[in-house]
Amino acid sequence: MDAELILIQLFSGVALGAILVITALGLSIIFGMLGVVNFAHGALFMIGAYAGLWVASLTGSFWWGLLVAPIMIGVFGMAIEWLLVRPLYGRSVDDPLLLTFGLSYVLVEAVRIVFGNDGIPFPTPSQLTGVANLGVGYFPIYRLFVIVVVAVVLLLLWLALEKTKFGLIVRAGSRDPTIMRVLGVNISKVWLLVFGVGVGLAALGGVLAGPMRTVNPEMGSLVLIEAFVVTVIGGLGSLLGSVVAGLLVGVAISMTALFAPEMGTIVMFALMALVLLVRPRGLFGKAA
Amino acid sequence: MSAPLLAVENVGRRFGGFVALDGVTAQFEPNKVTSIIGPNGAGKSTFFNVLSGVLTPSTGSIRFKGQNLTGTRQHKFVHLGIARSYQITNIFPELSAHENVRVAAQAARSRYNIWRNRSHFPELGERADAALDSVGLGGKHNETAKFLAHGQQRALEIAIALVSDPEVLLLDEPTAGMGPEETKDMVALLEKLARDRTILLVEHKMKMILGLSDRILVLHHGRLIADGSPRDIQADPDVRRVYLGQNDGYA
Amino acid sequence: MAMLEVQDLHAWYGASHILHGVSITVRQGEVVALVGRNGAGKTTTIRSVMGLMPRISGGIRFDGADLTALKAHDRYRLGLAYVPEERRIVPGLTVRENLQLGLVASAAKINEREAIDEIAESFPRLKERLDQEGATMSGGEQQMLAIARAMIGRPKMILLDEPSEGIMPVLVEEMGVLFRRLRDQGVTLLLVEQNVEWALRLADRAVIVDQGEVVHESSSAALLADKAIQERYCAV
Amino acid sequence: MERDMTVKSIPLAATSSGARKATDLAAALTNWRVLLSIAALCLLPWVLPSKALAVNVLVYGVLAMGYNLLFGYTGLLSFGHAAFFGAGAYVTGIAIGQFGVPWYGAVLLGVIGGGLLALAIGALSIRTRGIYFSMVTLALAQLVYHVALQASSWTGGENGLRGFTVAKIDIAGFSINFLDPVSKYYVLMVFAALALWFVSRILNSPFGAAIEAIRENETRARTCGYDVERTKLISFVLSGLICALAGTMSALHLAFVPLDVLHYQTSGMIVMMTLLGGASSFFGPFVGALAFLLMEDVFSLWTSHWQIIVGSIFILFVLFLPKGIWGTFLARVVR
Amino acid sequence: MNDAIRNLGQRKISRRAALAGLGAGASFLAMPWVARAADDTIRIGFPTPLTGPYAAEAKDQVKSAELAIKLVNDKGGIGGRKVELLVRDGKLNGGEAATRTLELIEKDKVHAVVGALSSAVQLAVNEVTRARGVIYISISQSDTINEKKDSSKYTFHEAMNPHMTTAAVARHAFKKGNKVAHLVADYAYGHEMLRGFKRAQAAIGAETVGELLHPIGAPDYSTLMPRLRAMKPDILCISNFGRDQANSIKQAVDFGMKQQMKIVVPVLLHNQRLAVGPEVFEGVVGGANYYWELESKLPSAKTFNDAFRAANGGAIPTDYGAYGFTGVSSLLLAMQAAGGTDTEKVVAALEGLKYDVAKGAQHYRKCDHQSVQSVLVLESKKKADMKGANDFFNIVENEAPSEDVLRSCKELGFPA
Repeated sequence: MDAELILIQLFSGVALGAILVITALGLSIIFGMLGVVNFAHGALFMIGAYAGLWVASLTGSFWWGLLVAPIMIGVFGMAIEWLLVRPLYGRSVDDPLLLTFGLSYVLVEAVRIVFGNDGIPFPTPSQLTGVANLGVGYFPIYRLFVIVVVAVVLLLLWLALEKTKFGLIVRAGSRDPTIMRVLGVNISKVWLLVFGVGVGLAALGGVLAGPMRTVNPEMGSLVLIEAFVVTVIGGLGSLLGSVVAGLLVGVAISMTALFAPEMGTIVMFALMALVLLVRPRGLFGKAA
Repeated sequence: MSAPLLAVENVGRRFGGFVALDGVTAQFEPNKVTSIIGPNGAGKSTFFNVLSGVLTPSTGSIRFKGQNLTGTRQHKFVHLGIARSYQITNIFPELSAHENVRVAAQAARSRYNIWRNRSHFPELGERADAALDSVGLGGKHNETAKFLAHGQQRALEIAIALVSDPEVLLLDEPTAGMGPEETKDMVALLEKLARDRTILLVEHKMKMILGLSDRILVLHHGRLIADGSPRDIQADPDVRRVYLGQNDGYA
Repeated sequence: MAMLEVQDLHAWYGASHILHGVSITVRQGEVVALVGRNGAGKTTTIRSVMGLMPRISGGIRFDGADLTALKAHDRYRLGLAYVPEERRIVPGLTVRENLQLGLVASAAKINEREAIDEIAESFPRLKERLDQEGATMSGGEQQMLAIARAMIGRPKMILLDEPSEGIMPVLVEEMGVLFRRLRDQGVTLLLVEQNVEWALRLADRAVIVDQGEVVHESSSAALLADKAIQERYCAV
Repeated sequence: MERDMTVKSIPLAATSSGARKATDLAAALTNWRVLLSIAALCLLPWVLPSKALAVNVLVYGVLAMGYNLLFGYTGLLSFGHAAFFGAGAYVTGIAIGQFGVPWYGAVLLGVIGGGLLALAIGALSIRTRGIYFSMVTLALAQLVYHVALQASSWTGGENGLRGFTVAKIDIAGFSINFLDPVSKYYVLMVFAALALWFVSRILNSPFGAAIEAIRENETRARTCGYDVERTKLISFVLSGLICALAGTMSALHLAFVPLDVLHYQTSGMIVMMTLLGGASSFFGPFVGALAFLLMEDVFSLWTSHWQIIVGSIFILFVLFLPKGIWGTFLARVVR
Repeated sequence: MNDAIRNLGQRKISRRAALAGLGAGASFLAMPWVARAADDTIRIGFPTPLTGPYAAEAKDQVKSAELAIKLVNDKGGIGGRKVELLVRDGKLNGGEAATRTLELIEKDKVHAVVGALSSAVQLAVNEVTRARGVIYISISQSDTINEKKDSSKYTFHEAMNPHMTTAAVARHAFKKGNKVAHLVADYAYGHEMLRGFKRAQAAIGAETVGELLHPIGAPDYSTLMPRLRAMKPDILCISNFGRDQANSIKQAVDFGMKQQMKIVVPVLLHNQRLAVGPEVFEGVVGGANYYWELESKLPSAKTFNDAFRAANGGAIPTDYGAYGFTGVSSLLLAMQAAGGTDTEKVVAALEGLKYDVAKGAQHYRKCDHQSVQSVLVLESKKKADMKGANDFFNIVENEAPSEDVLRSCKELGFPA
């Protein structure tokens, strides 16, 4: 095994991690602010991919799909919060989880009805096809693009959270919703928007994944589990945790691929069990 | 003066950088009522939580009948003979009053028994009945707890603590949220209990405290600033300062 | 003119009936001290006014508007600010950010930078620490920050829950000066206090609450002089 | 967001208010619950469209009942109970097919196997709280799924475990044809009856009171002197044992263990059944299993998109009938 | 954006038409609630995964199975008895399929069972039918079911198995001295395909330069690509199925593998090619049991296609769909030969049956009841070469049926 292979493998791990980060981020944001575990996250990821495809087919451009679909599905997410999740605030913390679990059934089946059971081709946009030579090996240009998009999204998210008024409200509101209320902030509206952003991120993950994977109604089910594992490792509700854990899992899987690639999925779960043993709240989780 | 039943020695508790309880030392003798007073944030709740094992003290030790309790897990306190009630009503809302108390009674024994029927332990039911009767809930045994009136819920709260037949009873604002009539009933109950039990009481209703207490401890900013009979406490200049607010060199 | 009118206010926590018909009127520009022992219902009264109690009955009017149907955030936008007992400086946020929170939803058009500069002049202790994490400061500094945060949106009235609690005397005095200045600017203050003497020296009028009811109302000077009433409702 | 205690009620607790007759009915339902259940189960194969469906009601009823011990009575939302169901099924199948263990021994081993797995997963997950607990149980159960997939020489992997058909069951000199659907149903009903009796026993025992107390108010239960963590773990293991029994029943019934028994979708189905029927009620899980399986049966005849109907109904239950079918019946009709 | 995307709207419409076509199936589905009068109808159970990822294939199977029934009924049935197909949703779950099969046998008293799409479901159904002595024609690809351990007197295997397809594909695609890398799904079916390839490889003299296993159902293969590339193979053999196949081929293409090596799969799937598009699949070689284009050379294929088109609004039968037709047809032919539904007689008739219903001559081998049949080797077309919406593949080889391409009876554990 040469050093070059290990290097490219490390890079593959980071790239895979970037995809895991984008799938986990929306879940983590919603939990951090609302305390809701969105079990429909995977289904919304899938719907995002379909929406991206649909918009792309209407406009003839992948870029519109990438831009519009997350917003569209984000708005749809706000409708979900308003209609279904909001009535459950103040009830058992289990209830939103159960509700979104039921919702995932409905969403997946609805897509099957509208788009059929087969997958649908989601071609890589022509500007991003082909491979690039990284010096240590070849890597698809589209995946490099995904890494860039994830990095940009993380940067924008960071800027939005740290540098804007709304970000300030979100940061403060996730720690102390009551004080926000007495300072004039309608926290319900904030929750609505945050839910929309979280769902929009899931959809963005779906659109980005579309050209890498096949687009089909079941594409979200494993994503949900991956997102869970990443957020549990990172610490529920910690955005930094999601980022670090996503990269960690990606690298762990790619390093495993050097020795026993068939263990890729197990490694992810084993890593989680290990973290739980050592730090039950996850790497960046706050004590209760 | 009899030997202390419960003694705390230099007990302190900090949360991060905040010192909630700062080196409190006190002894409690059997069958006496001791009230703990002090303004908001004085450390009364922390003191109670330390005494009932909810919190482990950061410094100092707690001794009960000569045994060091520091670090003992919370659920063991009641087995040893220290029971408590809560300021905010803390009962089992969906269970009947009787079940509330009986489930507390069985905590001392047969906790993990899955083979016997609950009815095989009639003495638990009897003790529960007795505890309910003693707090004046005689006619309410089968009432679902959440449907009881507030005062009755407070009484149930005490019955739950009482049923383990503790030597030390820690009562956190037993009359919180009560009207004058209910308060009167509660005071009568406490007077009855005080005959053969060591009671530690956190309360705000001054008349009641002065009437009931053998002794009063005053906490302020986590420190014990006064310890004495009600009369001594009323006259204590430090206490007056805390309550009426003449300024001094406090930090 | 009455800035705040509370009429026959009852409040409950679950089954626990805390307030039994409290009525208080605060006139515009007035400083009123709400005193009484621990657990008397002072905090519950101002929490009710701010819209933070799960269940109340009775009437609350503020500056001519009926508050009873309004949520807490709408009350703030009408010009009613609140400094909670626990101060609630948001952890992880700097002093500046905590101050900004007071402006994010304020109805008044206020230039953020100017407002913060202005506040920093009034609170020299905060000025030095604008970029420090708020929750790491001392209790007194946090209290100052909580008050500054409530002031920055230029409210018509501020409800203060035990501002002197746990604070060095020198700071308590500073705070007194500040409150007087606020009153001079026409801001109405309702002050819940356990430090009776300090509160009475500061306030125009005093209301004593005991066991969920108003038991005494007078000018603060009169109450300051009436040791018997003080003993009865405030002392041990 | 505070955990609201009113969501999960104990509908069987007697009240002094309400009509006397209704109270008598509630008391009778409680006192005779095991016999009533068995009587209902005796009739089941003759009212359902098929015997195989009736057996499934037994299997999933026991499964949901075991789950309910943890979810309904102890107040812990596990999303990983497929692991114990699957463990029971796999151990039974492996014991019969690969070691020639007689069926009763295999059932015993299956239950013990499921219990040991529950002990391991419980010990890891019980330290976490609330939603964390749900996610951790889910993820650990998925780990079990993937281990079973990899260990194909034992489990048959993705192909499923087979080769352990039990054709007849010999008891006390009698030989019962296990391929006959009616005989099979009543043999498996004996298991279900044992499980019903066992759960009723637990609920009636002091331990049953303890777990309800923990569900109602964990803080107070601890103050009363309960070792909450230990009690939860015992409850977790007992729940796992019963779910493992359901697994062994399923293995005997189908003579096949599909890998899908371990998938999180199975865990989700258990949760749905329990909630539909009514968590924290004795009859609820069986009612839920029956309702769910019938629904699946009926709707999947109408349309291959039956999941959209089942999912919508589940959403409506969470929103408007959190007590489930039986719990609502008790609250509205019996009281 | 390519045609597939622009065609989205049209696809929807055709799908609705397809669903309408399923109406007939749905009417059968409503039957279990009706008390079944004792009649002399011949009932054939058909468990298939109508829900789940392979629902499209399953619906194709139902359509073509119904066609087989209809053709026989149009001719007056079997010995005057009508034939009825009882479709049940197995949900791609062995437990569900086994339950549905139990219901079919115990309640609906079916005379035989045909169906199952995945290996696991097939084995579950087989477990139920063989214990109860019910005829089962399995139509899912697997080597396992040929082996003695899972075999049954009553079970017949109409679908090809990995051993046959890999051998045919390898004979066409591998040359002596080729370097072959394998990417294999880590489960029985994947291992079976790998075994088949390696065996054929040894005979041809191609060298294995590496094998990588991947977890079944993995959505991402990027971490495996650098190692596969480093092996510098001439041929990349991808031994997996369905979504895994689509994902792994797509990602191999993304990583530029196709420029350096040929991609070969054991089975080319119509629906995956549809789902991923022509660009990705271009030049990929794989085996198949059926491809509609056979009609240009084979009269039975033409007859089948025409009947299918007529019944389904012009749609063509797909590879897995065709199994529904060939499987049910072989059973019906045997029943005709046996003069009814007597199990032993039908089994004997199946064992002696020679049939050509859609894909050339076929017969069931005696020992393992494997259908001996021709194997197609297909190559996916360039988009520019496609003559119609369904013109996916070139038939590059049509291996004649021969028992020699199967594992020997002895090898499978049967007495010689």
